[in-house]
Amino acid sequence: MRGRKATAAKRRPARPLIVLCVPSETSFLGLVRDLTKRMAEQAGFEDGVAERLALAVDEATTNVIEHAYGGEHGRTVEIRFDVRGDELRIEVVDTGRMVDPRRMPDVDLGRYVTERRTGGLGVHLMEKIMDSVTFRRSARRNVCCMVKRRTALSANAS
Amino acid sequence: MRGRKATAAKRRPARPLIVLCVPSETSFLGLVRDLTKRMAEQAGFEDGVAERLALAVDEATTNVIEHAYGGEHGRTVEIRFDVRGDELRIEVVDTGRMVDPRRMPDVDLGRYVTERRTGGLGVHLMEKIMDSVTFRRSARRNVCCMVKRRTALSANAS
Amino acid sequence: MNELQVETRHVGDVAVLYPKGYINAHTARAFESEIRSALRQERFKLVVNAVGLQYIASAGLGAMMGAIEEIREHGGDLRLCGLSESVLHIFEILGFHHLYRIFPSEAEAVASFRADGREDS
Amino acid sequence: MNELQVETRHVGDVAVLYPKGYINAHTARAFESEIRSALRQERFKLVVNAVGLQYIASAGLGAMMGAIEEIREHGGDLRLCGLSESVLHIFEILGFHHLYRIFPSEAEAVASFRADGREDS
Ligand SMILES: Nc1ncnc2c1ncn2[C@@H]1O[C@H](COP(=O)(O)OP(=O)(O)O)[C@@H](O)[C@H]1O
Ligand SMILES: Nc1ncnc2c1ncn2[C@@H]1O[C@H](COP(=O)(O)OP(=O)(O)O)[C@@H](O)[C@H]1O
Repeated sequence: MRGRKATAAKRRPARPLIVLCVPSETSFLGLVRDLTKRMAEQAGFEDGVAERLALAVDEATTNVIEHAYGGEHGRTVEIRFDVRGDELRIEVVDTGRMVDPRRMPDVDLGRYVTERRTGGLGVHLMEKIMDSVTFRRSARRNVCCMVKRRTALSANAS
Repeated sequence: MRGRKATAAKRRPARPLIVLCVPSETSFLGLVRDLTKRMAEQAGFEDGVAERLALAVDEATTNVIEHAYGGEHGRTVEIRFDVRGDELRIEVVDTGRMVDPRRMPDVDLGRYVTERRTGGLGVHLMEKIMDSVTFRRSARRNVCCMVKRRTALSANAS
Repeated sequence: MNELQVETRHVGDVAVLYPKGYINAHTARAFESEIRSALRQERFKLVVNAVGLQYIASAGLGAMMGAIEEIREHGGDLRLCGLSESVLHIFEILGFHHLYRIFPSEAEAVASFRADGREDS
Repeated sequence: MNELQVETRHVGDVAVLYPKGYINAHTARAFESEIRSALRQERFKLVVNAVGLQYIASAGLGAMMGAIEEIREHGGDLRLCGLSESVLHIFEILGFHHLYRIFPSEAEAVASFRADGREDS
């Protein structure tokens, strides 16, 4: 039962804590949301914050389904939860189209009303809710990394 | 964005539907249970059955943590949910000690009382709840496969 | 699984929508089509009574944004009531409480349209 | 996270345990130690009022099995009440309703010990 050193070393960090894979179908968004809320509560976030974290992950997953996979079913969305100290790090990972950062919108609510836009709210919400939201491409996968700290300050901020 | 044939072929079955990985710690059993219940409901099982399916998965996960990993933290338990028609197939997978089928108990409630045993109930419950429970070893992993059909008959059976 | 049911009740010339469940990218279409069906009936005074709404994601907010122009061009409005604390919080995060009038109760939301009427006459 | 809290209340010489939350391999120890603490106080007439119990896994049932011998040797018993339909179902699946007396209400469970007393005297 003794692993090689590399295995043992790999095992040490025991990260990410929790991984959930679901098919790229919006019918699983509810489940993703419920698990995220549960995770956030278990990680010590208060109810309201857990609720919003679940929304942010819902939005990120929706974007993967709609944009990265262009609505194609049967692809996989992977969601990784990692608690480090008082920081919850959630990564939403896909193997679809690369995110074009220039298409990531910069929401201006004034413009929103005058232009009567119906999109562009998801990323804006994610950024409002989380302490940080970053997108990266690695090993042909898109990773949307969202971090939230469990402090009085960040509780106010969201 | 065009995969090689092998990839496309692999992608077709889109199975298992949902995968959840958690560390080998009993503190995650509640989360496993909640997700299982949610999954079972989404797969069309009625509330009471979903509740019992969640218990069966709780028991299987507990056994992996306690027996296959001998209580060691930081290992991974993988739970795979797969809906095929009206059949829900749940696999609980670990990379720990091989299951010794001879140690799998054959519960006899009479003996249970006279011998005052406190263990051996988990596998018995799993078998009572599911339509089938099988253990197999493949690629250095232990797979506990539990199947439940969504029929009036099986609803009675559990 | 209670995903989303939307019922509409008419209170005078005001259509009150009751979304029950949650509105996300999976269910937003059902919400949108209930709004659309009010507009097809030329009902432009809408109240969304969110008392049965567990949560709303951006897809649901987009559905409202997509209809508000047409509604207001016809002299109507879409107003809200019964928002849970967490749904209200989302509206506030987005500044949507500046775009939509939000009332504590359905009675107040419905009455607000009558008040509009009086101002007009 | 409401995992498990167990309170004990004394009704005459009967100790009534109130597990609130769920009992699985993670929380069974807290349940077991509450039973143990009653036994240490030489209280052998126990009622588990499961009205706040969301669910129980085999680890929790094992905790009961592990104490029942000692309890009965001391002329006591462990009885249950307030089981939800789904918890009762688990007891029935395992045949535990033959091992434990289950009552609809706490009053009946507590009174059952008095009845025992009368039979003894
Ligand atoms: N995961 C993603 N992959 C590719 N493009 C994305 C992704 N997420 C967002 N985008 C781009 O950013 C835009 C804004 O996204 P969002 O704020 O969620 O609004 P919406 O999805 O309603 O358009 C999208 O229209 C899309 O072009
Ligand atoms: N996943 C597993 N890996 C190895 N051994 C197992 C596993 N599951 C069960 N066993 C063996 O079967 C026995 C009975 O398991 P169970 O019915 O769950 O009762 P308990 O775990 O309370 O002993 C265990 O004591 C163990 O020896």
